[in-house]
Amino acid sequence: MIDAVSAGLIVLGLGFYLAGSIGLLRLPDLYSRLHALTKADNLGLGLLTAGLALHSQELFTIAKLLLIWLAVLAAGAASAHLIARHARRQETGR
Amino acid sequence: MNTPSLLAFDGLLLISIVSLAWAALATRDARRSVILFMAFGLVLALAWGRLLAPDVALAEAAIGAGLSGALLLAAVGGQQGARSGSAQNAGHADPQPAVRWAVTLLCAGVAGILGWALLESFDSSARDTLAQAVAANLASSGVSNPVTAVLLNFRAYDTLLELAVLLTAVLGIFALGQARPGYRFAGPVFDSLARWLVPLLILTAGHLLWVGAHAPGGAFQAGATLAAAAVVLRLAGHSHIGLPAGSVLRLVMVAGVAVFLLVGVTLLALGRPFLGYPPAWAGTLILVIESAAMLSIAATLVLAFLGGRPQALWQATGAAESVPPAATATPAALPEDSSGAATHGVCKEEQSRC
Amino acid sequence: MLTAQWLYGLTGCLVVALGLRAALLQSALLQRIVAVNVMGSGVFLMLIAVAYRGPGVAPDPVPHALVLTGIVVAVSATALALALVRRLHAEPGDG
Amino acid sequence: MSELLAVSALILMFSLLLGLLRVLRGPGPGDRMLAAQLIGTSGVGILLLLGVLLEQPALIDVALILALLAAVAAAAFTGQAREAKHD
Repeated sequence: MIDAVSAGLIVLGLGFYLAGSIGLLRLPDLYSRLHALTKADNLGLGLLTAGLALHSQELFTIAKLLLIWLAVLAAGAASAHLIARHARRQETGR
Repeated sequence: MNTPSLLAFDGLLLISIVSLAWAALATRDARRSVILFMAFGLVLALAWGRLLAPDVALAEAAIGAGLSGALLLAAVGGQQGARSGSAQNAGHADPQPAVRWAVTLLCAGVAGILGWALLESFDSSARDTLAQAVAANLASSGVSNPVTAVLLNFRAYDTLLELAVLLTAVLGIFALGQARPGYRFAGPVFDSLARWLVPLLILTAGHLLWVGAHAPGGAFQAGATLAAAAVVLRLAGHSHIGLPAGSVLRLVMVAGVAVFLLVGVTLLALGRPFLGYPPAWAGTLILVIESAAMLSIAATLVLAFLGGRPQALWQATGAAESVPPAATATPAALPEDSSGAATHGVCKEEQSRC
Repeated sequence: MLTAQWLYGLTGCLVVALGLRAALLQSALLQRIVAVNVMGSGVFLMLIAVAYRGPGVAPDPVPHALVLTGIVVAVSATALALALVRRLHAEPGDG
Repeated sequence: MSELLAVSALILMFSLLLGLLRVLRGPGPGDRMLAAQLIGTSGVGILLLLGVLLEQPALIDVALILALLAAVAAAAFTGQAREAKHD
């Protein structure tokens, strides 16, 4: 039962990863590509870590998995912000 | 386990390694080359994980993602700032097609010889002797992680000399001038991220140092992670990045080599071979040496990232000679406290830039 | 027998050759530094491939230790080289 | 289960390769940086899967370090660009 749930979560996560990558390739400009990365990718990793955490016996490992997800989430948001601001500044020539 | 999907995984991984290496080297745009090189490092970390080398993967992750990328990107920024650099490079003509072909042939030859030697070594019967020697003596090394045993016990000479090499590189960098001017405040978003990243990185470094005895980790990985924490602070625009000032910094820089030598010479005086730890003490001695080495590695990597003599080293020593002791106490006391000193540093930096 | 070790090892050789070629042909100093780093990574890949003994078998720790120290030395050498480049470009009267 | 993990790692590697295409294509440095970010996230996922698949729990630590340092590249990139402009 747990195996099936975990497998389902992992597969769902992979779907978001792929959606993110395809979005990154297909979307027309930088700003819309930011969307693809920050939404789908982080959800993908979240589902993946949830799926793997179900398998783990150790609490420490589960905590690390959660921390990894949170760190990537925060880093994704921060770098999307930095890249977007950088791009806008370049455009407006500030 | 050797499933077709794992083989296909290997194939895709190797394609990305080669294409990133090729693309990073083919471009004339320095910044593009550096971004591609950073991605190359990340993909390599996956390869180390795949080939069951987690110790190496840890070091590659901390150094590739934290240090060398920031280092190279800063160098690109400096080069684009000083336009003279690119003008000077443009002065060199491209090599002639004949030369290019000759060099390409030469490199193909080198690759061929290397490949032949590699395939020979896979078949060689001597290939396992070292691994067996390590496995046979692991019990008496004081640690159960074989990589740590090799680094800190069986081949401790190498590691001692490597720490000396790191020190020499930093002294060379010091000789070339002052540190790069600091980064500007990266904005509230990255700053608040840095505020919780830095403590986590320091914790991770401590964790890696401790588990190094029985699991992947150790002084190098911990030192690189600690150095990455300082890089994060620096990128957020803080002028105090955890480096102590003046003579304390000098002490931290040499701590690794000094403790290593001290242990070696003490053992020599007690009638044992140089760095030949008594098995009962080996675990403790390794932990002591590794702790000192971690601090030295972190300090030297941060100083290398700064790219010159830091202001702290200068001001504190200069002040010690000319200013009364009361004034010198402040700069030495400040940097250890990361949160309070850091905010102070931001304000100072902002003011001086405005 | 073990496909993975020679796949990765031969890729290492190829990466060394790519790095060497760029180090010899590139005129920009920064790209040369990147090229030398790529070359070093190729050597690391070869060493780790030599250490590999297949899935589920403990690999040879000695090349791992060598590569570990190599990575740290490479980054400090890179920093020294970059500092030299910076100094070179900062020299007055150079344009 | 291990077959699922191996196939998942393969799919993530494929997703990483797609990101790589964007790194190579650009067109701007911002696009490359963004794609490098995606490669990082895929890499974290791959390391977690390999850690279970190859029974190397330490790969979680590698993923943790990569995750903690994921924003460094973007900060260094935008930081140096502004520094260059300032000069």
